[in-house]
Amino acid sequence: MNEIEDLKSNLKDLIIKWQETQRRVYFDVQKEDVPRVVGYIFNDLGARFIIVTGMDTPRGIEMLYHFGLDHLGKVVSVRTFIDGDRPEIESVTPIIKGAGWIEREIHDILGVNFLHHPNLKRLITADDWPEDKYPLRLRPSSGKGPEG
Amino acid sequence: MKLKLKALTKSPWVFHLNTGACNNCDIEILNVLTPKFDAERLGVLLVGSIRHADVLLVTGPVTRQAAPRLKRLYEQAPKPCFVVACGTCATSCGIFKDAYNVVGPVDKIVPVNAYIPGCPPKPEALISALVKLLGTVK
Amino acid sequence: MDLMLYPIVLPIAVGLLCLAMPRRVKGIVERTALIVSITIFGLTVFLFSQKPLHWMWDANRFLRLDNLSGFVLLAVGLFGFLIVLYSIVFMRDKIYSNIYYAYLLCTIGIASGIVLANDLVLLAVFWGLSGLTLYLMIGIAGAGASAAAKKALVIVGGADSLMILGIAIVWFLMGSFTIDRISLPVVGLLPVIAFLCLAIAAFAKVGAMPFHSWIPETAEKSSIAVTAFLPASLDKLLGIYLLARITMDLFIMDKTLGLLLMIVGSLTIVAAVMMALVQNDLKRLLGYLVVAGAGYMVLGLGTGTPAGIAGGLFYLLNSAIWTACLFLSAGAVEDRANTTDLERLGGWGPVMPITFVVCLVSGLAISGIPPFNGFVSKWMIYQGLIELGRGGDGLWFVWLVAAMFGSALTLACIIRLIHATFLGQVARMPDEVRDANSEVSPSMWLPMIVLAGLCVVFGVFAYAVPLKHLIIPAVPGVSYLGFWSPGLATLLIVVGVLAGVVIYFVGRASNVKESEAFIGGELLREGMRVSGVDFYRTIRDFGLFGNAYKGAERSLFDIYDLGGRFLFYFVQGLRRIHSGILPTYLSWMLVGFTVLLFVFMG
Amino acid sequence: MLKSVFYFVIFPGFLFTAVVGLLVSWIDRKVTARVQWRVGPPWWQNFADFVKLLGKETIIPQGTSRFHFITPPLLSISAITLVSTLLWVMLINPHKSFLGDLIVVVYLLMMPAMAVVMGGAASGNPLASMGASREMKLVLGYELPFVLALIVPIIKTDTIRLGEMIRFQAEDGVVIGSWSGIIAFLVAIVCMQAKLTLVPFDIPEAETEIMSGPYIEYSGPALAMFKLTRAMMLFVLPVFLVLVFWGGFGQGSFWSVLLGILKYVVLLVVIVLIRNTNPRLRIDQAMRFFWGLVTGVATLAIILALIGA
Amino acid sequence: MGNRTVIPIGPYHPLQEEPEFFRLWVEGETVVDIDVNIGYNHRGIEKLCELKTYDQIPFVVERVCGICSTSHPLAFVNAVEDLADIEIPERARYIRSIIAELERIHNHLLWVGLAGHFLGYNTVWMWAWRYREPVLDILEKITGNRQNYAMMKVGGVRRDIEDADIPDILRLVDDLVPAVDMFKGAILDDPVLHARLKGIGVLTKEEVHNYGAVGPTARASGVAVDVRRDDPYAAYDLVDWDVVTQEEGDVFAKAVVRVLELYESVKIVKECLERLKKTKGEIDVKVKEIPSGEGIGHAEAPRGEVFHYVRSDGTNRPIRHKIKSPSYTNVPTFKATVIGGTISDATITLAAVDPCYSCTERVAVVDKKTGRRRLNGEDLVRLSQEKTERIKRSMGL
Repeated sequence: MNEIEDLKSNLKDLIIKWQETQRRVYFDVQKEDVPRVVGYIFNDLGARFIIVTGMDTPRGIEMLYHFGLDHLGKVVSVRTFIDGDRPEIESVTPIIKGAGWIEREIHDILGVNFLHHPNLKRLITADDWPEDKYPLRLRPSSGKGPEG
Repeated sequence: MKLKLKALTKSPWVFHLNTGACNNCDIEILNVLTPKFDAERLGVLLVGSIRHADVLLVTGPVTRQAAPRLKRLYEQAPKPCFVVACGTCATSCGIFKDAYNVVGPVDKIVPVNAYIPGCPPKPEALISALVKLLGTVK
Repeated sequence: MDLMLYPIVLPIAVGLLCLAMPRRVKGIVERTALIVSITIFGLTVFLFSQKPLHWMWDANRFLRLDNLSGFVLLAVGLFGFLIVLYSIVFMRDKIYSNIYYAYLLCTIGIASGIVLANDLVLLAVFWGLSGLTLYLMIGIAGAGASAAAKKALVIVGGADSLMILGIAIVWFLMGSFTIDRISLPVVGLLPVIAFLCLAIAAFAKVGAMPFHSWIPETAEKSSIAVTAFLPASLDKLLGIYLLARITMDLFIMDKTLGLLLMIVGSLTIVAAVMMALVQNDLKRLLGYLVVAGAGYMVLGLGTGTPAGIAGGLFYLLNSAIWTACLFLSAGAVEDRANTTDLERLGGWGPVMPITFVVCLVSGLAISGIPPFNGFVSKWMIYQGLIELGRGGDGLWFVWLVAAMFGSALTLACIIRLIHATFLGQVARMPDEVRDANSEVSPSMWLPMIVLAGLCVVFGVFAYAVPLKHLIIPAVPGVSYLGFWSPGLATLLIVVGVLAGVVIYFVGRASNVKESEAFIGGELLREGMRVSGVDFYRTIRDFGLFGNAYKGAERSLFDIYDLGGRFLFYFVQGLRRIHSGILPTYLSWMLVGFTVLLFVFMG
Repeated sequence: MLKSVFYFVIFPGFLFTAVVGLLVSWIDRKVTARVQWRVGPPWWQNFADFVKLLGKETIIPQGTSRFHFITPPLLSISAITLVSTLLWVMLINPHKSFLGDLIVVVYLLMMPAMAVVMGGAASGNPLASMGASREMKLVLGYELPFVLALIVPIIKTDTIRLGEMIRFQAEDGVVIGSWSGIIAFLVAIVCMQAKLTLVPFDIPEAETEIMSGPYIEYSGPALAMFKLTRAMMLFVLPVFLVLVFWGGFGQGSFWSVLLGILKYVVLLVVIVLIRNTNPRLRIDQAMRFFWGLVTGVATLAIILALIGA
Repeated sequence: MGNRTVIPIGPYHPLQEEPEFFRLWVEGETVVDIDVNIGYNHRGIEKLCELKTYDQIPFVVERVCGICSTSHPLAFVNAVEDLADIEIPERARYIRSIIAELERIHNHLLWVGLAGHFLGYNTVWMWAWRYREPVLDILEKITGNRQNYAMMKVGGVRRDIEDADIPDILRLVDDLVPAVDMFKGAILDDPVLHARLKGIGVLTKEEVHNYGAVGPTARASGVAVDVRRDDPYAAYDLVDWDVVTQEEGDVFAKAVVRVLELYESVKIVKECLERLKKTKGEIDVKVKEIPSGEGIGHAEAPRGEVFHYVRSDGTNRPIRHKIKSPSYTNVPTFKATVIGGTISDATITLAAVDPCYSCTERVAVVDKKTGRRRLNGEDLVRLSQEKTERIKRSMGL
């Protein structure tokens, strides 16, 4: 449990809410703190980057950064919320190369603007997909697709 | 003319293209060539260039990105050539019917000569479909 | 026969006259040059039909036209005419065209002089003059070319002075300057030195390694018409003429020297083509091919067997034809595309069909693809080499492999050239060029077609036309040559092509459709273009070759630069010797004198 | 003249070679299938392929001229037909041989590869250009050891006439009866594999890398022509090697002809086996292989031949 | 500096079963940069996921990717069981492992074959696929289908393995071992293969960490990441097996890892089968309702870790279902492995991670009905014949 304790003590100023089960850890941070927290987990704890989940919720766009602490068998998820009207967040790609694609994808489907992303172009939506539609947004204007 | 058509039925060269399938159909198509099924008995070859193809074997629902490419490839293929929709997705979109990025089944984009349902169709079904398709050529 | 003087005197006189003409009357100069060159060509044809001829002066045969010089003279006349014709349009916009024609005419005269001269002194004079016109003509293209011109002057001129030394030794030994009276066995130190001096003069002129470096330089920097005329055709004719003269007439050859020639020849072939393989400039690439061609001739002459010598001479004629043709077509491309950078060319074939076909034919000819002339001449050289092997030379297969592999490499160069220039993906082209039918004007493509036609005729009717009338008479002792029948083979190939066409029609040939390129469903986009530049990069990346190429880029194999460096150190050394003390100088002089005495007396 | 045309078009030229070529490529496919535990196609499969291709559309890529695109297949087929005619005329009647026909054959054998390169270059497709570039590099690679290997029989039989080579081998024993002969023969087989662009030297086509390379844009009759050339080469090249190294196909007697056919079949099987037990090489590896190891071995063979081994 | 040429690979290219578009910037044959365009397979699931029930979703995620058609449902049920804190019966755990390992075996054989095909070594392809067929037969025997097994459900598995079948299955699995031995000998000792594969496309440990690469791709670089051991699910903590790693990180090491993993999988299958004989009981537990909350489940697919995140609000449908497939982080490593090699190296390197783009572009839709949909075959044949006629007429045949 060493790394988890480390995490807790080193980041205690930044952690807003902490949830822990036997094999899963979830904690919330402010969106400004994401690069620092993620950098700490990825570089200092040496955790494996798994993926980022983005979802549109009434509270705003929720982002979950999942990391695997494999030798402990734990998955650590960092949660943050972004204002749904002006979705912007610092990109973690400069820290984790592997996050490049998922951020591009979230940009495609949720319209989150990742600041300082090295290559924030379209990843999965078609070339002719309209610019301002985001399939996974809850807001009615974003609709089902270009037709709906 | 008749001889050439006859020859066509004896030597269908297949170009395989996946317009958004889950891979199963594609693997089964390759499977058709392998020792257990050995479609080369029937003259079937998998070719690398659309220019050599007689049969376009299309798998998967047609996604928005793939649709214009599918159309383009169909136009680039030398005629006479056949289009076979392989798998439930290609014939009817199947499980992906309502997905926002799926344009529709293959026959919405290009004319289809044969449909092979199944998820995925068994290699035997693929071979039998090919044989039936070629049997209709006269 | 006094008529023999005309090819020499007339062009030189008219040329000097042109030099004096003001720039305004450019049209007159052009026309005059054209008329004179036609006249000269007609004259050479006439003279050829009258051979053997000679012109006496002071009881010596001063000028002579025999079988060997006959066809070379003919070629000089022909090339002079074709190049003038080509230049009419090609040179129209150039400000220096007046002097260009003047030099061109002078060069024709001087070249005729070299070919006709039967006197070593006369030969040396014309030889020197030709070096001078070479320098002048290369240099007229402007600032970039003057360095190349200087290089040419230094190398050719340096070899020229060696030639004078060689002639001096010949005179010293034989007491005569008249070529047809001299027959010197190459045994002993002095004859060998004489031979080497004369051979080096020839090597420098044709650009055999290691005296080659001025040719690619010239090709790249100077005007294409100049290159096509001088290094590509005329200089080669003259140089090999000299080599043939000295090996066949002047000296009685000896095996070791033949070996030397063959070494130089095969080295030149392989090294030059390997260099050509990685050049990124059309003209420079062709320049290296010119050098490689010289290698074949030297190799052929070096065999000493009749088949080899005949092959070498035939190759000489042919190579002058195709290299000129290649350069002229390169000129046509440059005229349209304004560049000869292979990276920026591409896709010109459909736009310039004539140039493309001409270039292709001459390219296949140079690579020795049957049924063109290159195949026949190369094949004669191979035969000479195999004959040599029968005669007991153990290394014959080395030369054979060098020659055959060299020809495969040449083919590779040509393919790259064709691909990068005429085929492949279309590079950015000016729109007005792309839309219009952009073939160059007839006065430019006519000479090219004539030359390409010669490539075909000399190949298909190799025995009936060129060999029978031009080459065989010039080589004593060619009794029997096994010839394949190129005519029949050509016929069969044509039949084969026809059979293929029939198959096309059986399959529905009318059933043709145009479609965009197949890129796996995507469209051809910017940047998806395999330009000629990287065609053989794999070879370049090989460790061994990589180092050699790097060396070549730093001109480690360039005798001019090497000489420059050497001279620098030499002068440094001399400076140290220059102590200013009189007795030291005196003692050096004494040593030198002793050496001279030893050489000439012993 | 008319007789030559007959030789050329019917027997032993175009028609004969084409039919036999398509048949032996069926053997190739069948043996391959057997090696891979498959049944393989029926014997007429290649004929069906050929006829079918004749009935298909010809597609010309945009921006290229028809002429440049269509002619290379014609040239390749006529060159290979000429080679076949030459070889068989000499095999049947060695007196027809002329001086230096060996060199003619070597040059003509290069033509199909050239045609492929030209065709690929004319396609205007970057992948085809890539294939053309690879094909040309491959030609450079194998041409050197191939010529070297051919020098051994020249030394052994002291002639560059194919007819005399046959006669010499009939009288004084075949070239591969000696060590140098065997080594040179092996070198020639490797080069032949590359000339046929079969695995491990199918680098120019490399279907899974550059989608059949130079052939990518070819369709219909033009493709049929290239395929036919390939089939004919599969017939002609081993015949050439049998002639030069292995004493030809014998004259007249039934058994000697049978023996000749057996020789050919052995070579064919070797080709098929090499092709089925190797992965494709990279182009730089292939060139290193040819210019390094193979050339070295070939040189060794020549040295052995010169000292009489 | 030469100029750079773009060599397009894809989107429809014999190298890959699925469409994706690589652009290789090359100088001569040397690759200097790579760009991957995907999106051809993007079908779009996540939007409609919220409408589907937990019982239906396994059938959908099965079709995320045909070859990982057990791993995705497995990861999903793991996630839901994590969310709802469900313990499944032991027998179900063994069956899950058996199916997952059989899938790994057929997938690795598939990869070996395809790798051979990509290298032009079709014999290997044919042989590997020949030995793959019995595995598919076993799976057909157990599940009723060659692919898409529909075995996983929340709380257990759908079908049982009959005791009577076990000896047959054991025999078929035993037969595999000599075949794998043969491959090991024939492929891993082939000098030409060594020349083609060794030292090619090397992925360092640092890059594995940076890109978050998983599965054999990571294990070949000496990073022993394997969810089966790290966060055990199914029966992996009940049986004895090893994680295979290699240190080199090149394509050859990836091949070695896969071939050696075949042995481990055979071992696991056999042991599970043995234990299955002794374990009686239910194969699933009844799941009444899914509480609100969030759950994470992962499973080791043949290509690496499959990661599912499920958010529930207490209804019978998830409000968010996130799927991460192994290729999603393995594919971007091309940027580290392909550059500097030749085009030929690039293609085999691309194939070496066993990329799966349908996975990568998952986002699929749940159908209203579950299971396979077979249309009436006769109708379709008739339909197709009519269509053929029509097309023939229109083409003037």
